[in-house]
Amino acid sequence: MKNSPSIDEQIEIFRKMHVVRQLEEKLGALHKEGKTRGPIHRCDGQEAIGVAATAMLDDTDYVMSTHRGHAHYIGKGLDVYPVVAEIFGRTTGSCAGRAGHMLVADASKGMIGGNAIVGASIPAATGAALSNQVLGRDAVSMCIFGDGAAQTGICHEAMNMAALWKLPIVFVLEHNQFGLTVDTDMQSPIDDLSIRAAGYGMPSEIVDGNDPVAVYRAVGAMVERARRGEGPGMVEAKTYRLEGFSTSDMGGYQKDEDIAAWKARDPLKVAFDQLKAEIGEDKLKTIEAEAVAEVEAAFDKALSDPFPEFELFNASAAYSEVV
Amino acid sequence: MKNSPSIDEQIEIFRKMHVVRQLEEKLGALHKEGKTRGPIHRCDGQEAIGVAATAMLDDTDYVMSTHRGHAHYIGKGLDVYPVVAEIFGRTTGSCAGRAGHMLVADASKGMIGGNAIVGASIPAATGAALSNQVLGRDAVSMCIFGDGAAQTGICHEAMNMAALWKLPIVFVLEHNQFGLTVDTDMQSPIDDLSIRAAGYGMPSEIVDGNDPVAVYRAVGAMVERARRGEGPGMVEAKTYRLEGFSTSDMGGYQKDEDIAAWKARDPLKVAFDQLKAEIGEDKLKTIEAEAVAEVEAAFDKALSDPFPEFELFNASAAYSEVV
Amino acid sequence: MALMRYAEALNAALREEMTRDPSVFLFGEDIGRYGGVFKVTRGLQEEFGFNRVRDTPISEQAMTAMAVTAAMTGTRPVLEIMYADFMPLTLDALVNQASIYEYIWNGQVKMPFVLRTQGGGGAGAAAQHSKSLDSMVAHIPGIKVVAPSTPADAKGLLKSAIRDDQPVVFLEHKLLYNMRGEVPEGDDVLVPLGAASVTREGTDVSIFATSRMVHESLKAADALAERGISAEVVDLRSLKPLDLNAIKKSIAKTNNAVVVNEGWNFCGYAAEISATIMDFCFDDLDAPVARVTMPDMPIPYSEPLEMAVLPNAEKIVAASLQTLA
Amino acid sequence: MALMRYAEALNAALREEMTRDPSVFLFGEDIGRYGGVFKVTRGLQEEFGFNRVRDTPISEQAMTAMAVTAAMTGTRPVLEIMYADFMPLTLDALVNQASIYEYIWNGQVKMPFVLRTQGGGGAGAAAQHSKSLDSMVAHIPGIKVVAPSTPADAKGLLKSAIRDDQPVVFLEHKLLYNMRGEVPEGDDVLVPLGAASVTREGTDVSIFATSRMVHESLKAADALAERGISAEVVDLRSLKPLDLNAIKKSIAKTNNAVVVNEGWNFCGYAAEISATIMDFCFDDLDAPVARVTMPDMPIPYSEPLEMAVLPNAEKIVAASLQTLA
Ligand SMILES: Cc1ncc(C[n+]2csc(CCOP(=O)(O)OP(=O)(O)O)c2C)c(N)n1
Ligand SMILES: Cc1ncc(C[n+]2csc(CCOP(=O)(O)OP(=O)(O)O)c2C)c(N)n1
Ligand SMILES: [Mg+2]
Ligand SMILES: [Mg+2]
Repeated sequence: MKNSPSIDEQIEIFRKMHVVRQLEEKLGALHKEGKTRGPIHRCDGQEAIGVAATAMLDDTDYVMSTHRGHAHYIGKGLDVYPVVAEIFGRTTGSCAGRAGHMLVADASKGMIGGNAIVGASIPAATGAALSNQVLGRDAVSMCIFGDGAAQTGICHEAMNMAALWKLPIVFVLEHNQFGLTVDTDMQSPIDDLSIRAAGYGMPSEIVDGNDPVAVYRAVGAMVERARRGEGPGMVEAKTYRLEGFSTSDMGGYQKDEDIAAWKARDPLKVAFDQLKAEIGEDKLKTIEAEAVAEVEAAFDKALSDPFPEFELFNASAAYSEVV
Repeated sequence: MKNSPSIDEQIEIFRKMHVVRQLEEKLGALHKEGKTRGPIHRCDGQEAIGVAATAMLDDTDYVMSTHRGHAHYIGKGLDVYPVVAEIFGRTTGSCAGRAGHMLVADASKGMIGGNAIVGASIPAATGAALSNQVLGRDAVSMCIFGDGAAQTGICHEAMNMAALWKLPIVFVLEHNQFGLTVDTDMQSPIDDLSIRAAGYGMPSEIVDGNDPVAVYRAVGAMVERARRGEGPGMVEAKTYRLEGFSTSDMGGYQKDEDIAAWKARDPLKVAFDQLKAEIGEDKLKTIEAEAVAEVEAAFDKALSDPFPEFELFNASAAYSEVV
Repeated sequence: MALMRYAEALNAALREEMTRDPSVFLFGEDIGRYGGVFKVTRGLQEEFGFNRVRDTPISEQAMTAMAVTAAMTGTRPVLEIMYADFMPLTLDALVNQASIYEYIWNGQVKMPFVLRTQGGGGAGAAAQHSKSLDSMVAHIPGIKVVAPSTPADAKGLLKSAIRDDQPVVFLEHKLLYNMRGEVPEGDDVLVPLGAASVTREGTDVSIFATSRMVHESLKAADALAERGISAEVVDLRSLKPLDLNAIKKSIAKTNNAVVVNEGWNFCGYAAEISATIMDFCFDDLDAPVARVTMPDMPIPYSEPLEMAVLPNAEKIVAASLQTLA
Repeated sequence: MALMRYAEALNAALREEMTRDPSVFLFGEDIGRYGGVFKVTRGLQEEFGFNRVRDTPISEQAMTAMAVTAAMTGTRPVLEIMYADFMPLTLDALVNQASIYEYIWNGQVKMPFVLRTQGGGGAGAAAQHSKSLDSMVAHIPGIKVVAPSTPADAKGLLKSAIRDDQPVVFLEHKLLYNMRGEVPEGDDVLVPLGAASVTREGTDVSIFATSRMVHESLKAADALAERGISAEVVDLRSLKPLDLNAIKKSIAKTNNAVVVNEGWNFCGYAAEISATIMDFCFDDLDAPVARVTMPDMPIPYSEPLEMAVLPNAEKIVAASLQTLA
């Protein structure tokens, strides 16, 4: 089927999804021990989207992420070690500890940022698509954002301009059923947010966000279209946030039956089932174990790395001479 | 037909449309003589919308307008004299000369403002609808805005909240084919902006904006619905801006054939034709002449009124004691 | 008197004012069922219903614009903006809408709304969730700005803000929500807007501080006392309108001034206090006013970096000593 | 040298820089076919095509955010925001995006974009189209802010701004577009960012002014000269980074200072200049620095009211005399 991932790609997606899940679980455990700093936004249950949606991109393609970006970072090719080191504020972090987990970037991989202003990733990705178009590059840009972000004004402005100028961009909406703690029906009067794409004359598709192959196919088709210069498209991936909003979430509002129902369709299981016939359960379990080991090693290493030393940032200086 | 204007209402709409047209023509003439101050935004050709859309409202209903608000002011029941006096910065103006033509308000009539930040009238009207709902008043709120304003982020945010909370508000989009000087197809990739209402689960209707009866019917139906507590609706009224963007517009971009085609459907003519069988041409010409005379008198009076004297506005004070 | 946390004091103020005046209503993100991310609105949706305590979508720009017109049409909205870092999204509604109408419409409308938000660093929330943009709001004419540093002031100032007929931006601090303090009881115990409070008397140097920096200043005053220096700590509380008399009085006594604010230095709130002192107290000054502020750079995430940029007692002591040198 | 209007000088700068560097592109409302409402971009869409000179929808918020990422991905966008009054709509992109990335990403990206806008009163454009919000942008770390007062500076500063690797907010003034002046010829005649210019030398009082206020200050200096007072007029030009040496040097000579800026007074740009002088020149001052600014109130429409609130030569003279009294 056109736009389907190859088996190798599927295996890599499977592997990365396990890296992400393990990252999230370790962070959860360390938070309980009081060893993390600041709010951390886990994406357990949503791994298929971030990893599969970015799987067909090159390093020259741009991705903009949100406050909940771990799957996007790993999907876009960042190693887990500098991501962990960044989350723990070490000099060895992707941004030398200056950014923190919500704002990780690795420009060499085209990952130009987590963004913790909700909605801000949408014009951000659109601006990168604009610069691709102005310079005539054939790279595309991808924006991954949440159902909460879809209600922001910049979402509308950016999608309108993207469609108006046929910018090479794909909008991937991670519909995880919640804003911060509010259910989706407290945020907008419609269920399927992608119907708004019609208001920009933009194609859209709804997919099962817990199925990495489905995500890959839908997003891949839009990426191809955008790369051919036919303009933007939107994919709405339905999923569920299995953990709290962040490590500071006091919980209590997610329904047990919902959690159970979605856990039964855990994307890790879906990915496993999609591959087991082809490559065998043992092989998959080995891949999983290797992913877990990689993350363990990253934490061990990062947690013994040094903290940065403070230096004034002169580029921000208020006076043109040194004071 | 349900929601049709009565003959008396139609006559009043006809009269007010002439007041507005005469106001615009006088302003244009005085601008040529160098006697106006600041940019003035005429609405020649668009009178049917502002006047007919507001005709079924009470003084307790709220209307928010734009930089191009003359038809809305007169439609909502402001006398032309304080409006003219405001435009010429006199003490006798609706706002004592402090506001200028873009920001006229008369709270006693429910006209709570022209607004020259494009898009800002949309959440503004929504906020008034919110306060109606919170207090349980049965008044409605109306937002009149342009095709340019429809592209702003706040438009999206406000419509989403209005629909989510079923606020008593009607959105009236005056689609006059232009933003400032750009054609509508430089602003958005779709022609009928009201298809976006579907993205909020909100009913919408497209009407001929040069036909006051059609505007009245479509808007009236939405007003009734909103008043019954069934939530917001949107009316997109198609029209054409016959004059430049403002008195500082250097023109040159509006096509002669477009202007001619729309002039042939001048809303004043349409209104005249709709009424002549019923009440006779002579009567209509008398009404027109009276409207013209009223405006002439308003200009004569306003232009000889005094300018205000400056006083510091203490409510803005930076220090809690008098300095 | 009752011992309360700062967040509880705010909650009590909201509950009392909502009970007293049916035109007061709240809206903001996650303020209902969840009670707000800092728990200030806990229990209020249960008590007053969704009509008066509304969870909103993520739409700060429109929400603020809606507060403006809701205020001018008969209600007293109290809007929660989750982080002060999001204040830029509210500024069109404040600068181009809220601040102008009472004057330009020649008194036809009043504008009684409160915008509550919280700012400040120290929690590892990084560059987009740690700022104090005080001067941006204090620059806007006709907008009042208050920043309580104690539970008692939190309650008393919020009640006054809700009753005020002008827009009030109410700046809370994320590190103060858990602070406990005595709060006077009684529905009508207000703290007036526009009045500073002398938190500690002294004779050698006046430290003018805002929000959490009041507590750093008090620590600094202790440290200065150990060196035999008597520092007066003035909690400005009302950033605008500013209590000029309190400033004049303190400087007349000490002849030296240090200003402490957690915002950036350049064009920051401390600059205004320094300039105000220049305007009104120049002849009383023995030394230039010192500013203790955030350096002009983004707020870094990593703990040692964040701690290095935050103003603190140590920096206040150093500035005071230099002023007195 | 060529005699040019301020708007023409800006147009020439844009044309030259676009010719020189294919990564420079423009976007903004009505800047293409219409050439911009102040005609600064006239003819450029014809010459460079839509790809590099784009008319936009009315979407200031997203446009600015797009400039940020376009700048970090290889282009040099020049964005036009039609009125400075709309700057609040751009502030999230400036405060929470543009200003942070170079630092927090540890130098991975540069941020070479220019945001051109125009502000100021005097044209009867009323409360929503006449403001100068200088201090709001100057408060943001890592954002440069320039405000040319002459055609030559307009051209030379805009060229420097386009070549700069940091975001530059470029503040024009609606009443200056028609001003004529000599402009040096040559594609590489730049005016450096960060340097003030002494427009008129003097010995008794230093008048530090920005944008159109430079011309009011020059008129004031003439009037003061008639009274035997020698005023030095310093055009700050670069609001940030600020040319501190120029300020120190001038005050060392005159021992008196007046600051003139068209923004509101409280937390305005003049406050920072006053505070900076406090910080660095206190011992040189004979009298407190005077601020000549807009009163803290909305800008009224009616001509006599608008004229009453604008700073002007007369008010500058009065402030200078009081300083010297
Ligand atoms: C402009 C802005 N408003 C509010 C917030 C606080 N906030 C952070 S995440 C969030 C919810 C986002 O929901 P969604 O976009 O669906 O992302 P999710 O957390 O579900 O991944 C909120 C309200 C913010 N960071 N930025
Ligand atoms: C936020 C903002 N951006 C830009 C402008 C400048 N401007 C004034 S009117 C206008 C065009 C508005 O188009 P539309 O909404 O269709 O109204 P129309 O003038 O056609 O009635 C523009 C760009 C403004 N006033 N506010
Ligand atoms: Mg979500
Ligand atoms: Mg239009």
